[in-house]
Amino acid sequence: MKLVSAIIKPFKLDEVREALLGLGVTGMTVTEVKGFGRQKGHTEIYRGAEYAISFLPKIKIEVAVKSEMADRAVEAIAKAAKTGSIGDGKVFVFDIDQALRIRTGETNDDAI
Amino acid sequence: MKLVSAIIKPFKLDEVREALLGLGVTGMTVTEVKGFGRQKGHTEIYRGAEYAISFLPKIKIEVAVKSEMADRAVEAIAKAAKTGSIGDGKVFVFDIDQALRIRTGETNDDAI
Amino acid sequence: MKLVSAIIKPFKLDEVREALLGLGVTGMTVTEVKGFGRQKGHTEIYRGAEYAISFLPKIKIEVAVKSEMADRAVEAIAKAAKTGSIGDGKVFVFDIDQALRIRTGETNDDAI
Amino acid sequence: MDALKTSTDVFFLLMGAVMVTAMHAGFAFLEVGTVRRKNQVNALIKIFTDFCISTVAYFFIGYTIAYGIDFFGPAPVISGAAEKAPEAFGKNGYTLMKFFFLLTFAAAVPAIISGGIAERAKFWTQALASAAIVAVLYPLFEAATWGERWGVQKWFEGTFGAKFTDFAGSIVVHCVGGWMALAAVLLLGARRGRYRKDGTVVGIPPSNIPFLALGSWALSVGWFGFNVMSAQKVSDITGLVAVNSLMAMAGGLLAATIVGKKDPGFVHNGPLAGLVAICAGSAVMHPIGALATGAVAGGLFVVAFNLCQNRLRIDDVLGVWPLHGLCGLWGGIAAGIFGAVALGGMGGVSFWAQLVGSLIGAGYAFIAGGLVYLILKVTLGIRLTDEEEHVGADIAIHKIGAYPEDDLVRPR
Amino acid sequence: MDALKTSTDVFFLLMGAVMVTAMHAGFAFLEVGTVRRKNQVNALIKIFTDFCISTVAYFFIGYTIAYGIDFFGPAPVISGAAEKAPEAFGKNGYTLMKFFFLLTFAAAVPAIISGGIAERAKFWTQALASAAIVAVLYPLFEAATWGERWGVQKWFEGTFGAKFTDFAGSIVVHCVGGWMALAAVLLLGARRGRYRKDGTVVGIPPSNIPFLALGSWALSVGWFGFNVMSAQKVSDITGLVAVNSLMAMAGGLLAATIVGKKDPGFVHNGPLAGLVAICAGSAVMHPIGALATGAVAGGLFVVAFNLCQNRLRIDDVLGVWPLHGLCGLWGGIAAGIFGAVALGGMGGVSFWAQLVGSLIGAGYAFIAGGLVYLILKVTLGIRLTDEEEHVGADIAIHKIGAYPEDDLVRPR
Amino acid sequence: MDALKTSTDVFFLLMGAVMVTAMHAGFAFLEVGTVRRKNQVNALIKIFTDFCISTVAYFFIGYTIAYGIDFFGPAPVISGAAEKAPEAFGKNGYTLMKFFFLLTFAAAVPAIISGGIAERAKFWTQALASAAIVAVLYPLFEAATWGERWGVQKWFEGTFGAKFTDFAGSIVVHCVGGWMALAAVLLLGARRGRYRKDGTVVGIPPSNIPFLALGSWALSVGWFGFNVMSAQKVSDITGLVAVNSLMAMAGGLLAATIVGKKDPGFVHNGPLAGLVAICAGSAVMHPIGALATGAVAGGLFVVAFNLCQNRLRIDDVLGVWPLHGLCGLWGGIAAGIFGAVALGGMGGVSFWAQLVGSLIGAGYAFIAGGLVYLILKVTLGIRLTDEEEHVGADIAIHKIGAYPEDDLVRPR
Ligand SMILES: Nc1ncnc2c1ncn2[C@@H]1O[C@H](COP(=O)(O)OP(=O)(O)O)[C@@H](O)[C@H]1O
Ligand SMILES: Nc1ncnc2c1ncn2[C@@H]1O[C@H](COP(=O)(O)OP(=O)(O)O)[C@@H](O)[C@H]1O
Ligand SMILES: Nc1ncnc2c1ncn2[C@@H]1O[C@H](COP(=O)(O)OP(=O)(O)O)[C@@H](O)[C@H]1O
Repeated sequence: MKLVSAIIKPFKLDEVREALLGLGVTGMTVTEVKGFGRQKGHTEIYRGAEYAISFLPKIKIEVAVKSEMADRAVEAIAKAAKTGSIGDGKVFVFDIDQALRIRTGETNDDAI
Repeated sequence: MKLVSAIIKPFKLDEVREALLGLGVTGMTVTEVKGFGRQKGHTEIYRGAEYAISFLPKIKIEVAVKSEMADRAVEAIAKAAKTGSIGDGKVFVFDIDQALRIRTGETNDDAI
Repeated sequence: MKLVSAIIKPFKLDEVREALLGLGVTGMTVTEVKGFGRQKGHTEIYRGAEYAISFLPKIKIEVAVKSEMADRAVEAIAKAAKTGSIGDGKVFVFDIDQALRIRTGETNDDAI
Repeated sequence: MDALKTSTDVFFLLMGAVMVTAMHAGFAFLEVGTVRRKNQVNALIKIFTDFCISTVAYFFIGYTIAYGIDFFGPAPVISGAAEKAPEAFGKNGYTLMKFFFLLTFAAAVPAIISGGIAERAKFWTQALASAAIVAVLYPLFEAATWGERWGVQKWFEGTFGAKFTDFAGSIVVHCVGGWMALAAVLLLGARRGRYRKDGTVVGIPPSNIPFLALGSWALSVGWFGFNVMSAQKVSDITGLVAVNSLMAMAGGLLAATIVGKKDPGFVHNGPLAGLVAICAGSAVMHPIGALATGAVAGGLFVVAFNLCQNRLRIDDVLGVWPLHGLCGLWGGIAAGIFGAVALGGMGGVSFWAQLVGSLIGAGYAFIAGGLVYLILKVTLGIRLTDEEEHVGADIAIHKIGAYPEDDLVRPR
Repeated sequence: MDALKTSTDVFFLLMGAVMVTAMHAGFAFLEVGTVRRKNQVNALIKIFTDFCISTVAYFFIGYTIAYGIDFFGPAPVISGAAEKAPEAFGKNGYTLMKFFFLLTFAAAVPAIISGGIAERAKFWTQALASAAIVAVLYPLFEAATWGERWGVQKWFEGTFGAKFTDFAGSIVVHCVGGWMALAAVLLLGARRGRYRKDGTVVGIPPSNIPFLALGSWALSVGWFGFNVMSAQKVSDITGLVAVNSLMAMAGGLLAATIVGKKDPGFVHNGPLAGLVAICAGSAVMHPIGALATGAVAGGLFVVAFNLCQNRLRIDDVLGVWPLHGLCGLWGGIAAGIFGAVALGGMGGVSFWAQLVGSLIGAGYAFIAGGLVYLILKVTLGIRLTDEEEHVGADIAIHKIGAYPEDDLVRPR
Repeated sequence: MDALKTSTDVFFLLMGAVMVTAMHAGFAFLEVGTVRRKNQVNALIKIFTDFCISTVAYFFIGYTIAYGIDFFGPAPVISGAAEKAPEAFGKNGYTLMKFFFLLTFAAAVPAIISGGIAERAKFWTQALASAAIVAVLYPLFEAATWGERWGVQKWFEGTFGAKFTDFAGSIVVHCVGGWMALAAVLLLGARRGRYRKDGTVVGIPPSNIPFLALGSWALSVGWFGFNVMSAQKVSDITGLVAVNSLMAMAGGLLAATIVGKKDPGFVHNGPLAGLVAICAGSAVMHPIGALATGAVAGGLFVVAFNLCQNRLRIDDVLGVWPLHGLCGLWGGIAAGIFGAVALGGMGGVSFWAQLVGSLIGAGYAFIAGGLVYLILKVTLGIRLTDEEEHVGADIAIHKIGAYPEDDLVRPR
């Protein structure tokens, strides 16, 4: 199994979710994160003092898939999350050693 | 070393923590995440407009353990986090390449 | 490629970021997490009832780097994040299977 | 001259009514800040709705019970504008204005109860209880004391040499509200997870101290209308009532701050404790007596709250029984102590009259409140289901949380 | 005696002015709570700035149009302190005080509009529109009705047997504000992403129900100054106005709670709907008529808001057209119904005068507001760019968000 | 007639006292919104506690210093109810009421200082400083000016041909508070991390703009009680004071909005700047002079705040020295300019008397405040430890944060 982990722009979340559901994926886990990269933050000003907001809000989507599905998942995410402008984000894929569904005790491929 | 990463129901956090402490684990890291899966969200209504809350609040617990301990950790988590109803969550195990304790510089098994 | 994942004290974030930038790293992703470990939490009291705050606020920094850079990244983080007192945190390194930059479609080493 | 007097009286009472109405916003925010996030919307709606239900109940029934007058005649008559309008209505709609002023007191009773039963009471049954209390149970006691009906005050005068004095309602409003709340809280039971099996308390943290503080400020500021305007006619106004209220407020806060170790929950209830206690005797005490009365109330609140929460295991969310029930009781009695000429007071009060009257008030309220909530409990049910309580009153009852944008982006 | 009367009048109007000024804080928080987090700062600044711009506009131009008097003479003259000050200024600065009181009404018009055009209007063009409305367009209608200028009221009296009655501004203030807002909202267009291509609505969640509730309370409490002090002289005060306002508020809340299924957005707009509707007839109705007027308004608001949002696809963020435009219209007409002697009212009103006057008010406002916003649209532009709307008015206009510390730590 | 007059006076002062008490809630929320989340609870408790400590200090000592009268006699005497009560107490507890009214002014001084020393001052030493200031240091200056004691005003009259005019306290309250705060802030030192080694400022972001705005609104609305009721008798009321306050508020906001580029911190302090400046001359200026006075103050605040923060490196958290100290000073002087008959004013003021009196006020306050805080610094210490400052005053002093539920679930 693989864990596909994508950092995307927050407003793309719904589209990416739809794309994954379209592949038959049934679950995913989402985290609010802050990203630092080529896309630059902005400056806020309050009473004459400046605040550099260097980290930008991003969303991390993690989805565990069977190994053979990983490529398709990466592709689907990349397609749905793409705007073409800086800051679109990254997709990383990791190996999963073991998986377990807590409710049923099913393991590995059956668990996801 | 292995990283055991579990997605659980938030109100189970204390029990899972106790279970891990019972195994001799001394540290863990917890993240608030949102989960999408078989367990369905709900709909809120405000002044005649509907809002679908499709992502549900979940907690991700990550705990780094020596390889030989991974199975017991998975088991302990699964037992403590189980309610038997949909949405109980998953446990994933990953390989850790290297580990380091920042304070002391200890590495790998000594670091966790 | 490797994913270097560090749990650090929140007020060290800026220094760690500078250290990583100094190595030529161009991006990273940051998550607010809660840590449990040797460093103990504190107790709050409200109207005669106590609340144990056992989890402490921590920051998780994730940075994907080329494999040959991993050691230097770990070292740089450890140096910048160290205060020498309990709770400084950990650095873990994971293998990345694949990487993709969404905007351009570049993959693996080119993607990070 | 008389015209100016009457119209100034109406103006005077209006300002009182407005200030006490603003106190209801204070009740709402005190509760919003104290409950958990998942029950904030319900706290807000409950207080405002119960105020409006009280308005209707007191207009059609309650005021008539308390003062023997009704408002079913045509507008020119009840407002005193018609030439031959009965004197009882006054000119310039004085009696209507008085109705409004006194309604804001009556409606405080459900608002007090609301704070005790928070986070687990059903919405419409609570609304029904409010209606019953403001239409009938509260006015009965009001009639006997302020309304001077049925010879009760005559009996006090005959027996103790002085009427039962409750200038602005330590007993009539606060003590009655607090003891009714106690009955409701006991019948309702503690919130899920409030006590462990071994009986020790589990802290349920408040959501928002600034909102709680906002509520405390709104209540404290409005209270000057509650007390001073209880003179009901501008000619009877006295700076003494204002300063006594001020001193009791200060005493309450300072004592609660010290005894309560600067805990924000205690600090912000301290002035309220002092103000609850000073209502009864604010027109008869010396300011230093008022300071003492307030200080005792502030300390009493802290001690009684802890006792109630940790020992008696009564899950009174905001602590309305210690605050209104016990500090109110103390206030009724304190009027008989510090009102005495020997202690620099104005005199004309009897310690025994105060003690007996205060205890009757507490007892009556506990029984009357108990009856209402018991009947509702066995008929319609007064408590949310476990599932509803778990998801919170906001989603369960109102289908939306307090911060919908936030919930959509980051559900908790 | 006369001196005391005048000074009490000034005191009376002062309290009215203060209460209605506090209502503007209510407008601000009602909007803060309803908009998204990224537009909260702008909501706050817009309301306060427009209030101050209105002050200047009404002082230099507006009041003179409405009442034919200006304040350019020296202070001793305009305050009536000088021996030979013209009577029109009154003693004790009475007319200045009246200016302040009526300004707080005038400034309500931009505050009403603000709620409709929220989250996408440009800052300075809106400020300009406020100035134009308060300096000229609102005072023109005010002159014709309250100012009794140009024989308009004479015409009503001649034609219908009674003047057009609008005691506290259901039409002059609320209906006018609401219909101007409708014009502005239509010219501005819906917020980005508000409607799908198929025309169905996308819910845009409010950010903060407690702030919304705070706004509702501030408005409701202050409203008693709006209505009761509209007597303008303490000798004309009547408890009837106060109690009618109270009953309409209660009716509005209860109806909105039931029809709106306890939705906090409806519940907290309900009392406002009732109060908007009672302004016109608060001095002529019976309290039970007021209860009915308020209840109809509360229900009307819920139904009209849904219609407006889901069917007509008008993106009126706070629902100010249903609230002020429609409930105001209903209030103008209701004064002609429940004011009748047959329904227990004080009489002296004509249904037809009310109907015609109310419709004229709505029509005038729609056209006048349309003109202002049309001219601004084609000249300076009234809408933020898409990019600005996306990042939010706070960052775009004010360079900072509502919770800067939070944003630094956890940008959203 | 006389009876009605006195009782109306008491009513009048009561409303003033209530409004200024509400301003203290404004001080609290202005500070809550400006400080970081970890210091919000302390801001709330500090303001409320200091108000109550001030009450006690002013009752037992301060008022007697300022006006030479004490309240240790029995209640019937000090309230004027007894037949032979000395005239000085007035009827209907008038003098008690006046005490309350003036207390709310006195207590503003610690509230002002509180905003400057926020986020790092110790709790009980600050409480002690408040007591000393309100019991002694403030009343001394008050005695010399408003109390007309010790021939100081006679000297002004003899020297400059007019008394030193400070109708509602630009100097007596605000300037004194602001310059005492400056001394305290200097002795306390900047917050940890406020300035880099090279002296450049590090922005410390405010936590909550809506709370800050709420504070600004509460202060602005209550200020009409501060100014208008400073007449102290209803017969001396004038709409001129009300409208001048309004115009200065508008001028202050508009100037601060423009000079401050719509920054919410500047916008919401603008009306306060205008109102601080108008206190002194509100009874003598023409409204257009008041507009100008307010506008200068609004601009002055923005410029001085930036200077103070970026150049002088004074870490005055809320900017109370620019706001109260400098705008107050300007207000004292402005009364001597715009009060002149030549500029449409009422006359009777001397520019030189105003200049000298204002400077004396600033100088006295800086020295007196400096002494108090210096003594406390070398004895008990006035500053939290670094560790306490780091975890925040809430946890360090009150053992709980502002959002306990949130902290439990998601500690920051
Ligand atoms: N080396 C990296 N390791 C981890 N996350 C990264 C890395 N580089 C970029 N990111 C994440 O991807 C996001 C987008 O990257 P950025 O460089 O701004 O644009 P792009 O993906 O278009 O090149 C960043 O905000 C950050 O969250
Ligand atoms: N394929 C997946 N990848 C990552 N996280 C998942 C995946 N499937 C489920 N999850 C996480 O597990 C949670 C529970 O899953 P769900 O399908 O609702 O119930 P269950 O675990 O009982 O089958 C989800 O809310 C989500 O956070
Ligand atoms: N076994 C572990 N697995 C995952 N995270 C851990 C583990 N042990 C510690 N941590 C994280 O590291 C943080 C610091 O650990 P702690 O034991 O407090 O101090 P130190 O790192 O100095 O030994 C913890 O708060 C937690 O977030």
